[in-house]
Amino acid sequence: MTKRLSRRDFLKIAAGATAATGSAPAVRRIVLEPFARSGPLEDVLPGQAVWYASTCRQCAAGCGIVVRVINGRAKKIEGNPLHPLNRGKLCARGQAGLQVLYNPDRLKNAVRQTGGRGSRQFEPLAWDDALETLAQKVSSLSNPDRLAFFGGLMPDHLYRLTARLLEALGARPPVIFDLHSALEGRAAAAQLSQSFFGVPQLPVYDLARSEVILSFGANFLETWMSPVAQSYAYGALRQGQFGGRGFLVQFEPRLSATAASADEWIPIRPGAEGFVALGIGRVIVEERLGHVGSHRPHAVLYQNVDVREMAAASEVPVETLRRLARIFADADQAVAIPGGYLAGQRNGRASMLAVQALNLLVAQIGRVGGVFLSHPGLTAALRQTPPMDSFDRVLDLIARMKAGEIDLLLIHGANPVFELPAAAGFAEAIARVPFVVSFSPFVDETAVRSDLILPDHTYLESWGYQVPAPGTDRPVVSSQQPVVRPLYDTRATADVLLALAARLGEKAAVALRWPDEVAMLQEIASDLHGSSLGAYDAETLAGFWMLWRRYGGWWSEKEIPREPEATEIVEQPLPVVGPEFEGEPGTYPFYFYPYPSVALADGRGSNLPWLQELPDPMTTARWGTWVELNPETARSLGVGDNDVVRVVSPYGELEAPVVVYPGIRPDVVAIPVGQGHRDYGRFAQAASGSNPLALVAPVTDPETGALAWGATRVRLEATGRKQPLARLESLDGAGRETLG
Amino acid sequence: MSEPDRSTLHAPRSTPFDERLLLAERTDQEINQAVLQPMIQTGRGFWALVTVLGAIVAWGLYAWGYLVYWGIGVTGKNRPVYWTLFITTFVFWVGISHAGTMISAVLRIFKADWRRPITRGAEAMTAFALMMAGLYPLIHLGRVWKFYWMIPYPNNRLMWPNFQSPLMWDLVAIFTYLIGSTLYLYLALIPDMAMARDHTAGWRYRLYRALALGWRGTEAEWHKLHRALGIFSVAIIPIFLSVHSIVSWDFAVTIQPRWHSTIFAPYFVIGAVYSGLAALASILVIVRRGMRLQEFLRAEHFDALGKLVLVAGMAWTYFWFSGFIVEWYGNEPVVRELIRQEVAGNLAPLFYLQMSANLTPIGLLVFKRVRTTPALLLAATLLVNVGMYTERALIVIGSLQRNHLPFNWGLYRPTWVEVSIVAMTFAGFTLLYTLFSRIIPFVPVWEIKEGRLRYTLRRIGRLLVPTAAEIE
Amino acid sequence: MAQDVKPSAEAAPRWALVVDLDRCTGCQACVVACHAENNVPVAGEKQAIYGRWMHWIIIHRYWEGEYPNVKARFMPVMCQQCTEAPCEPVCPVFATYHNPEGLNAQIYNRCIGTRFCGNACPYKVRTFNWFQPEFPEPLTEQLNPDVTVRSRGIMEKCTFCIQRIRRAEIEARAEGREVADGEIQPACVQTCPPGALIFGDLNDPDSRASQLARSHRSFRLLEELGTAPAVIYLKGGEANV
Amino acid sequence: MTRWLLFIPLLIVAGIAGGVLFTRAQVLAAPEQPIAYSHRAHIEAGVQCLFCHPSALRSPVAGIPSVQKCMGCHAVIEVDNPAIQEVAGYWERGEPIPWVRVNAQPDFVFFSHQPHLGASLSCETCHGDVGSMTVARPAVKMDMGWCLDCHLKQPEEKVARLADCLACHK
Repeated sequence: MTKRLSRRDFLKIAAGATAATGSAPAVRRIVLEPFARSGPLEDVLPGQAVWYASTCRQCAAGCGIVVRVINGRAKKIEGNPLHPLNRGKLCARGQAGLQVLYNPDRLKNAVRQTGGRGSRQFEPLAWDDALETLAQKVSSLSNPDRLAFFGGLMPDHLYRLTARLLEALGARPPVIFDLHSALEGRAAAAQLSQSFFGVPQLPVYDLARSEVILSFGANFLETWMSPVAQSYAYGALRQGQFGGRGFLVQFEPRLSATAASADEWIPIRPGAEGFVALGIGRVIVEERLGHVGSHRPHAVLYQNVDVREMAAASEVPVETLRRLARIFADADQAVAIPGGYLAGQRNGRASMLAVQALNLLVAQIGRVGGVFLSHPGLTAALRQTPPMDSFDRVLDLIARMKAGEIDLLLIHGANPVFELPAAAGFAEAIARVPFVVSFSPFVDETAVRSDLILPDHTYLESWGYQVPAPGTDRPVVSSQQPVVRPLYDTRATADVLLALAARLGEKAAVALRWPDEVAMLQEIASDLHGSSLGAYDAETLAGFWMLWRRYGGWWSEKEIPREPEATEIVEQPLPVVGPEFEGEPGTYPFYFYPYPSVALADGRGSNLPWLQELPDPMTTARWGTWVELNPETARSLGVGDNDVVRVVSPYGELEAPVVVYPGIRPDVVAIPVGQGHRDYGRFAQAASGSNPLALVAPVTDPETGALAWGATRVRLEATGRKQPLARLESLDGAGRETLG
Repeated sequence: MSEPDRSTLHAPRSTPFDERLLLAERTDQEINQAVLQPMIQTGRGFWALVTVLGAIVAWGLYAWGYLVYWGIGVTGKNRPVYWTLFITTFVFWVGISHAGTMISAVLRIFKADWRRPITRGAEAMTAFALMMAGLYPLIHLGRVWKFYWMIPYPNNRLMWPNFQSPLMWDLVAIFTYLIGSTLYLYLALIPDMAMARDHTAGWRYRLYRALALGWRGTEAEWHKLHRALGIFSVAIIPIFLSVHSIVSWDFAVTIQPRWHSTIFAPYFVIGAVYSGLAALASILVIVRRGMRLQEFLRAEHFDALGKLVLVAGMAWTYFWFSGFIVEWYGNEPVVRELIRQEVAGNLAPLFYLQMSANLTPIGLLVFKRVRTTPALLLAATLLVNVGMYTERALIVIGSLQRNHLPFNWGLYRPTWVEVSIVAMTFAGFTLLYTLFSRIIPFVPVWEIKEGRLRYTLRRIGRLLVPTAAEIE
Repeated sequence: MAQDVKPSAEAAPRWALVVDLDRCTGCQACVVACHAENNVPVAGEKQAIYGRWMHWIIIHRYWEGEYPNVKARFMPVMCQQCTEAPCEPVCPVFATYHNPEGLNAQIYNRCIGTRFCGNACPYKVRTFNWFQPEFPEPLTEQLNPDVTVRSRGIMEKCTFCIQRIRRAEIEARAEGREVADGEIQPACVQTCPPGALIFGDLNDPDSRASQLARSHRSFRLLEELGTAPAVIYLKGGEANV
Repeated sequence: MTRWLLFIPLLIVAGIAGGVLFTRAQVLAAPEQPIAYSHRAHIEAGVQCLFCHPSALRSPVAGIPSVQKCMGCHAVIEVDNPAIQEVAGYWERGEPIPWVRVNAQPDFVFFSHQPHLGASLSCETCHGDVGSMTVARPAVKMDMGWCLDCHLKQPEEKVARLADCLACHK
């Protein structure tokens, strides 16, 4: 519980903001209709729960949620049972959303950092003054190009707004980057679809109805893409009505929780996923496996692939490749998934291409139990989803910041100082920017380095909508509405931008003509009004708007399949590209494998006590960072559980206790991302841990420009110190179920 | 009354007769003085001791207060080790309390004559040990003020305690035993209180007068006293057996591996007797020195006591072995793990300490020389109690660290709070005993005199002939 | 208290929880759901290291084999609501007892903290409030009004979300109908993404729970101890039919 | 001297009795309310309990009427009454009236009005003749014994459920 006096003092100001909001009538003013209840609100009984539908913003998946509200206080978050994406289910992080809302370390009002950046001395600021300062800063820019906007996980409407504003001002579009998306390879996946199917839309893999699934580094039961929907599908796959229980093979260097649920885990050399895929494809073509008739059209893909080489390069025996090829090709429904870890390599695109090609090879594209794209339907109009910016755009921004070409930097929904590889030098770059404004509701590492913090509402207090990506078997939009009245004197960033535009006048005011956020959303939602597809429709716009919030979004009643067309890219041979790693194999013998924590994701969950205390599924560790080593590696290093080792890469180093982990290659060192916060609230700071991004090399896959976060080598040094790790499991128990 | 001539009291006298006759020569007056002197004359050493003990107790009370204020979390308990040093020490004290009644009641019934000078010390030990034991259920709860919920009393909520629970059996048994043994102690005290009353003045006079309940020593009174003592000595034996059986059932009725054992009741009882007798021996040796009672507590007593300890020790060994062999042969996975830990694991140090501390004394006490040399006897018996304490710790804490699901195993580390509180009860016991010995005649004078009547010197013709009479 | 009343003449249900290990992915969603629903406090790192955490449901992870042929399995373990509960007879004050619906009840305000039940429980699913739990403002706003906030010195454990059962029963009674199968969903069951948890009445032979309980995959944890748990596990790695 | 000792037990008994009576008086005292609201006046005016406390029928809590509800009538009735003007004051300021709760159960008790009204209990059974109270005060000491009193009198087949601890403890 580290609390700095200065911060505590300023938190005292505007205390009692909570007091007024408690009474039920207050809530009635903002939330017009509860979820799944009709009739006038006089029916809302004191002490009785009312459920409001909204959208989860803990990750980019966009699951529908319902929130239990009693006397104007949110008490519990559950999945929205009507929502076709997550069907009433919700993951751990989604459940913990309440602690974002009620977090004791939230900013209670707009603040200015007195005593310079990083001083952590804040003084409250009236919103008008704040807006005035902002407007003045913007208008005083010598050249609109000197304004930059760094965005993270933004709701679609806000991105739309920002993009329009910047366009109107003549500035460059916002730079969008968040570590979680990078770790799950969204950018790369989108680009792959672009080149493979001709649309930048994330593909959906029909796990529920598939018989054989080859997952290449896709931890789709933990954090990858849309984990809740995928877990739901997994349940159906295992004990579905068909009676079979599917066959799941996981290729990855470290046995993830997904691999634990798989029927087979195949530890392959990091970056060699593509080789395995190519090998399997080659076998299928050679041996004319499967029942799709001739493979001649695809023979060209594998013309310069040699199975033995592939086997050698990936360290997967040829027999295994042949066996899996047979299983994969013979299945009626089979699908291969290019996961996030592929994208984290410098041969990311090549690997993902090779994996996706397998689906084409066995004709599973657009098939039941194969891969397809979510049908946009009417939601096309709303789909201005933020492009998953490739990392080199971020590097470019950093360069410009360093060169002093940026005078004003706005940051929303991202914490680049924490999320970017330290070696990328964002922390140094931001110091070169004269004026920085953060919209974070929390004082995080980046907010501390800004002059102005204009806290946004937390997602349970704010409006918005999101088109889920990758989405599901039908057009879906998730709508977001406040379930409680804002606790503090915070303000929706969308409203701030609208107000800013109004002050700036001219083109900006024209481009952003809406009086407020809600008006904008109403207008956008009206595109869906009057469709026969929808699960509901209303006579009037007002009625539609009401249902839109009551249902928590809009989606089509029935499933609308969409068969993507493969582009000509699959008519020339597939590239065979090997991985490259930063650091001399001699001095840095181990592959470094950072992975997103199931509890904390990329670290944005680490200020929530529930998630801090949440055991990691595999190591059952909490509240800290640890280093996973193969028992053999640990032995050779002379360390055991809880012994602290120093992990050194060419770019940095960190120290953390060891977890002897049976499910990892001896040449790989895995560390979960998420801990190591210097700011971001008492719970984040209380946890003993360090940020593995200190080690990551800021290199990209030249093809996609995505951050190659898995392309670093490290070495290990025993420190001789011990540090107990908060593990659920008894180490003496040694992972046994019984002594039997 | 006149000061006794001390020279006569300590003059070394060579006598051809059996040393039981030592006292035969003494006048009642002399004996009274011999007992009362050390009570009334308290040296500097005594006060020093009292201060030290008092300090320890005070510190322990602070620790207890700290525990009550912050919660059980300040102890080293965790999941799954929910019971630790407190329960261990509780069992230990209950054990100690056993020998007292055992000695005086059983020996009284069997009319074992050598018991006479040591009964009171034994009974006092019982009473005080039980008081210490009685503290632990309270401390153990943390929220001590909730204790009364265990006491059955009529209430409008129709709530009663659960008499299925061994803890309730404990409550009943221990209260009964405490009351029983205290009364027993007091009964045997009355005549001596009267004696003390007649030889003291000032506050002691007033105190003894109150305690003597106007005892005049008439034939009728003596008769009643003997009746009462007779009844008590019979009645208290089943209680003393039941108490420790019940304590053992606290463990035996659960399905916790190693606790779940049918031999626990007799095993605990014999263990209690073993440690109790040993404790008594140690105490007697110390008190004898401290209060210059050499004349009353003589080699013959220690010899007899030593023999008893020896027997108890052998019995304990037998029970331990039969328990162990069954566990080992049964080969139940968790118990196997526990045995492995004791033999070669992290419990090994405790285990070997326990075994050696319990078995060595048996070897030593075989020799009469050890039994009759106070210093050696003291060493041996102290060793026994170290052993028995460790044994209890192994049973309570050791077993709890392991259970059916290896995932849930745990480790326990004691904290300063627990250690201080345990120290408090040891100091408290000693303190009570020390004060007691200064207020109450440590040697039951009337019993001695009674015994003395059996051995008299009769002049037959020219010789003095020792005779033994049957009394009672 | 519950002891001195006559057995109920009403057809009492026997609530049971079925855990399909073949579906469980160890994702921990149930754990947070439980924390949120039942006001389960957070212990903090120092206490967690020393085994003082408070989760009512934990997911055991078992290793099998050695690299590279290593497998890991998950097993959610919560209070097994035993029919022959070892924790019940040892409580001196009836703070834990068997209720007419076969639930293993824990009455917080009656608990005096002997921790005897914790020793007696072979599954070690009971957690103890070592200190007064902390909810820094405004985290208190999140506390569920249907569940007591336990103070220090009190044993607690999974209740099958008794408050949800009660709510459903009261509603059903108000509408003069039986509680429908699947109408009651404890927080963990409600949220479990792969649908590994199924809650229902064993006395109703048609309920989904009792159907699954009859499956050849079903087993109970530490069955040999004879505690007759109401939590039924379905073996993983096998198809249902 | 010994006669003196006789007083000690007497004192103890007296102390306990006094304490009991005092606490009881405390429990049953009428709390200080921000506005001198008279139940009697309203009942006499023919207002039913459920008119202002409608949620008792369908919800755990009977609920305190919102200021809105008060103004529903008092926009026209008794407008010149100073107490009513205070209410109007709250209405204009848009504040809720900080009523002090009269009957409350501790945190570890689960109580819902709904089933009790469902079992056709009348308000008076537990709240006493509020109609005769100028300022509402607890009619009985709502302790466990009092609850059980009634629960145990219920029909045979219900008793087991109603006497179960979990029926009222959460």
